[in-house]
Amino acid sequence: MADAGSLINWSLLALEPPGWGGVMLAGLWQSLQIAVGGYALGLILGTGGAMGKLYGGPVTKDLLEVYTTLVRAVPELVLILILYYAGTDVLNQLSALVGFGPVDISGLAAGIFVIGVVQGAYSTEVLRGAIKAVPAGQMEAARAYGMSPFQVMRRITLPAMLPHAIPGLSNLWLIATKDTALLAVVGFSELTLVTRQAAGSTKAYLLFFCAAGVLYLMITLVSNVLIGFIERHYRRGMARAA
Amino acid sequence: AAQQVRVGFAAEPYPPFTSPDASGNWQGWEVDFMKAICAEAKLDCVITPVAWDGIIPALTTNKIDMIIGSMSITAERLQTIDFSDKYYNSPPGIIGAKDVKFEATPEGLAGKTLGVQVATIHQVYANKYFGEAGATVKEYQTQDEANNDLAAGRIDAVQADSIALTDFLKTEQGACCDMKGTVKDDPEILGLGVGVGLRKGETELKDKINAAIKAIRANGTYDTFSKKYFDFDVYGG
Amino acid sequence: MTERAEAIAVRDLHKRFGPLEVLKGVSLTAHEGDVIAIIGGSGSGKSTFLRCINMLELPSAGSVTIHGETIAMKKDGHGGMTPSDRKQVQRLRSRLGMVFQSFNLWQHMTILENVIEAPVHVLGVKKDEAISRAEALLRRVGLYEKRDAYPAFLSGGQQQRAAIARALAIQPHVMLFDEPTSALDPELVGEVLSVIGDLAKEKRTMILVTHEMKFARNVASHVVFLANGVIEEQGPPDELFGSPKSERLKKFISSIH
Amino acid sequence: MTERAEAIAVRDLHKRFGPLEVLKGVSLTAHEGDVIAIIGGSGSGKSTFLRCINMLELPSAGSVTIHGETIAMKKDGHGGMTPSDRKQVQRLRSRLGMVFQSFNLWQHMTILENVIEAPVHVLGVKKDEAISRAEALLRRVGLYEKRDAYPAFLSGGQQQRAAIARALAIQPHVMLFDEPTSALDPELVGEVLSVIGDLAKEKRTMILVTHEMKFARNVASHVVFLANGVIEEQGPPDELFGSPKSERLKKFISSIH
Amino acid sequence: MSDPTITALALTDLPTKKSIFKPHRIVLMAIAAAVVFCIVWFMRWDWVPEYSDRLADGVGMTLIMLASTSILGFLLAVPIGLVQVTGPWPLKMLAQVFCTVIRGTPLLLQLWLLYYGLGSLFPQFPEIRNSFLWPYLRESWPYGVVALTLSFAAYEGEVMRGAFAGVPSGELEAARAYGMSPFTVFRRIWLPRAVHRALPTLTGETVLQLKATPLVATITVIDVYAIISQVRQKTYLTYEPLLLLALIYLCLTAILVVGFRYFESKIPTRGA
Ligand SMILES: Nc1ncnc2c1ncn2[C@@H]1O[C@H](COP(=O)(O)OP(=O)(O)OP(=O)(O)O)[C@@H](O)[C@H]1O
Ligand SMILES: Nc1ncnc2c1ncn2[C@@H]1O[C@H](COP(=O)(O)OP(=O)(O)OP(=O)(O)O)[C@@H](O)[C@H]1O
Ligand SMILES: [Mg+2]
Ligand SMILES: [Mg+2]
Repeated sequence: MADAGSLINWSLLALEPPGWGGVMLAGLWQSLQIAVGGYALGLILGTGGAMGKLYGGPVTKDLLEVYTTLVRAVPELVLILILYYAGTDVLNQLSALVGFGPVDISGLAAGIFVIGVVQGAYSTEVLRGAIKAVPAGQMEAARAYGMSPFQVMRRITLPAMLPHAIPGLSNLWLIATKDTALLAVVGFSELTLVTRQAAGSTKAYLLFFCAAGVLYLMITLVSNVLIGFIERHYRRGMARAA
Repeated sequence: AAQQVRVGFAAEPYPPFTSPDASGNWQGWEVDFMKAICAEAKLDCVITPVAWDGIIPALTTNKIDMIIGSMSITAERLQTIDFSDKYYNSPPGIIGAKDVKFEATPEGLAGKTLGVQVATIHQVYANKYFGEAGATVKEYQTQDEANNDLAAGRIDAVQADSIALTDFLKTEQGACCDMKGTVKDDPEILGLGVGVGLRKGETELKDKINAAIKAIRANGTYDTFSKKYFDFDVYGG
Repeated sequence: MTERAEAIAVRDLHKRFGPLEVLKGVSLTAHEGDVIAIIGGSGSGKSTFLRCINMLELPSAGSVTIHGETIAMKKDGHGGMTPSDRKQVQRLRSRLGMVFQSFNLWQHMTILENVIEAPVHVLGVKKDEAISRAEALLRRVGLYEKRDAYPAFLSGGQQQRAAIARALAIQPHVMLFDEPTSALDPELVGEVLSVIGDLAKEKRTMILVTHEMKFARNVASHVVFLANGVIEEQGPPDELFGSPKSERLKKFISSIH
Repeated sequence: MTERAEAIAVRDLHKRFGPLEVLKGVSLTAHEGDVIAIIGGSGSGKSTFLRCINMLELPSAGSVTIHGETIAMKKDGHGGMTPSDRKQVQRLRSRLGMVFQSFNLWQHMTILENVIEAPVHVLGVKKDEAISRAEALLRRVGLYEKRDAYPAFLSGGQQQRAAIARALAIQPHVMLFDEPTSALDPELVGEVLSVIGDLAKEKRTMILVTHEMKFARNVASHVVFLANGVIEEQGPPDELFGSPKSERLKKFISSIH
Repeated sequence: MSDPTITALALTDLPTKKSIFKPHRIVLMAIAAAVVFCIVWFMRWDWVPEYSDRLADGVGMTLIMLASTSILGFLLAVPIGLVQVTGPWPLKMLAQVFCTVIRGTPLLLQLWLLYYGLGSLFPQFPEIRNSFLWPYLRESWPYGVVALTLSFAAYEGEVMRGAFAGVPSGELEAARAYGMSPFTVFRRIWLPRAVHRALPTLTGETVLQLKATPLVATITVIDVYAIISQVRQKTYLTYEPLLLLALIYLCLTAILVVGFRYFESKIPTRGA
């Protein structure tokens, strides 16, 4: 019953049906879209969150503290469930309240929203740490030359903190790509779920899960190469030793 | 334009009713059924895969508009959602390894491990009748995984819809096992057949669906596509 | 001496940090071409005074007039003041070239980018023009070759000279220096002081806080001795260093030498 | 002078790092009670010599005899040598108390644990006994109160004194010091030197590399001047410092003062 | 993963309680109290007593999973970190590949690969099926333990690599200088010192591990997450069980953080 030939049936991975390769690549594409979208949303939330935590009023600070504490203390899987069911529901009801009527949140948008909110808390912390690592004198000099607060932010604070933020942000990107897999638990058709469907339909569990693993690993490895380039580019102003 | 309706499917293979194929499309008896009623009721139906254990919350929180997923109409579910009239009915069955003989009764299953899918009538039934009588009930996210674990010898029996089980027994993997019988009825738990799950209060949609079911049964469409899959009357008594 | 225009006039400046009153009414006028050296013990409020001039520190009371334009202030709720017109502050700041003790060059920009940053993004000078001006300035402070280097790769003295070029680039009415050499190793102090000395020779208006008494004596037209939040004594350098009147100043001078 | 036993004898030691020959045949004998100071310019091979004695650096040629026992060496394939008996090296090392420039206290242990570590785990002394001996040693270097503190909480001078106690705890035949004070702030140097001075007074055999010429002159019985990998000159301190013969040493001494 | 990233991902410090009673905080807390009241009053919580026993069992399972996999993972992380620093190169490569693969793929996928992939392979071999291991291989928890352990080992292995490499060579040299054998140097100095250096990251890694445990519910291990799933399916409630679940994890994290802080305060770490 267990001979190697029947264990590995490579034709199952063919791109055209009856191979499942095409479906898996489609899943990969979904995963990537969510990862990119969620990461970008997270960055936006994180930038705002970091600003709020550093320069905001006391109420803003406390609310953001609650946000980052909750997200960092509760498993992603649980957050994803809560956000997927409750979060989008609340969004819907809010927009209904404001008078836009219920918005039709597509699966993709919901996935991006869920990953984005989780990533937002993480990036808040990463960016806050990075901004705090920029010496205050840098901002002070900018103010002394007549820059407006917005200019100081855009021209000095943000670019100056990047070298400090990039290692953390790179890790967050890798986490975002892997967290998309959790959406399988709510039935979202990303790579892990279509892998499970393919495996379930063909009973070639090992083959498909390994194939998916290779795809995820490729994302990671390619990302690492790109991150290396970015890091070298942005660290060029840093002293050799630092 | 036709009214757009998001139809929630359990995001997993559940042959012969719904299963994804290698080109990323869904196929099976329920897919044909859905196409038939949507055409009849002039609805623009979009298949939206959802995790089975969250399919009712997905309906109540507006992620989908109806459930076509072999969901039995039970009193318990009716507290939360609404159903159309039934569109098929089949009794729950129990399967197990060929070389182990036992009956599909509480006595027969005592001391055995029984797999069921979560959030199904089978889960409730198995816990009540077999769990109490000394069987270990193991709950799976998907039917497919329960079947898989049975074939792998990790569990001794699986309770599920007898049509789905029969289909499984026909597969290469299912060759390990045979049908041990159907379980004693309990309409309270097992319900009154399978219906389309709908949000409460959406009577307009419900009326349309009910009318469509009646129509396709009357005009022979139902029997036409059923013949492709079954050699018996799936609508049941 | 002809009557020269007033470059900066500070009137009765007070500054409180919580319970601590650091400046207790300081008035100072700098005419164009003046080089004013501010000396005083550590903690006497020299930096605070300089930072109040360009509102990096908000004064608690008093007024600051730059080139005839007084910064409009209003009371805030907590017994202090805030500028009533943010835009005005930003505009007036761009007429003051501040050089910090710790350089504060922007680390993510090359030296040239540091120098053109404020002209381009605050004053709206065109980029080519800003660059050609910046290159002239860098040549002047002897850093032309380093224009594409990042600050972290320069010595302290080079960084401070770059910071001076950056301050000069906005063509300020007044240059403000806060101990520009005290973060430098002794060998590097000379190169920075010689650049500042050149500026003084050109009759550029400058206010400088310094601990280099010999240098103050050589370049300043006027020396102010700050002690305990007030101007204890002021006058031409020879007079002040040669025949100090107050006991405090005498003690301070003897402690330095 | 009675004939004292030989504590350490190094014969014709060579050490090569790749193409660089750091030691070019150095011989040195220390009798019991000798205090030998090794001086020399930076990079002259002083540390390397000391490290060759306890085989932290493997010599390229030559022999090391500790208390009459010569470390058995065999040729390795690459023109160097390795000890032929690892156990012998470990045993002989435990007779040499090395004190490093950068202390190298074990940061995860308290001072007391640092001191008893080698006696208990190398020499097999019973723990209670090791503790009571260690406490005596700590009292002697003035650190008894700090015995339960972790090294990171001690000043550099205290850490170095703890390191000396640690080295003494194995009751070594010879103490080796490699610039024990050069990582210390000037104020802390004194306390360490006074501890070493006391050891010298007790006639403990010591070899110390040091930059503190005055100290070397006071405590050493014999001074060795290393230059360019060879012993350029050696002798009693008064002779060596008072009337240096070689040009190199003269230059070295004048550069130090 | 660097230290700051871990603190960005996992709660490692509770908000300090200094100045809780600022005016705006009182208002915020009043609002929070009102929200909590609404949640308690207007939502359905009647199911809690019925499930409390099972929830307790679930929390127990979660904690067992956390403790066993963290400890096993840490034990595995030590050799993984060590061989990456010392070699020999085949082991070094192996450890690096292991870390890259585990850290580069989702844990959920690893779990399913082990449970459904390997799990469906084993029974095809009668030797395995008849072996004494089969009763365990039939169960699901061993797969969960293995997957979580490997994951912890890979992440912590990276930390241990840094910790081993970061032990100042002078301290090792001092140990050799006093006659310690290579093994004694490792046992007495290098290993404890590296563990000591790795301790500060342990809080974060453990909280991350706690956050990973609910994944085992997807392979039928009955942890607290699985119990809450049962509640959701039984009661058809969308929000209440998830809120309670979040609260449970919040408390577990807080307990972990407090526990670790107490533990850390016993071992002073300053400087290097
Ligand atoms: N932001 C601040 N908050 C509270 N106190 C401050 C602040 N800035 C300065 N001070 C206090 O104000 C006093 C004057 O400080 P200032 O920096 O102006 O002194 P200084 O004359 O420049 O001294 P130094 O020569 O050391 O630079 C000091 O006692 C200082 O502690
Ligand atoms: N491990 C090594 N590999 C290569 N070269 C080395 C090594 N250790 C030392 N050297 C070289 O050997 C020479 C002597 O070094 P050593 O440390 O013995 O000098 P030193 O006399 O102790 O100097 P210092 O007073 O600066 O400590 C130096 O040129 C040094 O660069
Ligand atoms: Mg100052
Ligand atoms: Mg040396």
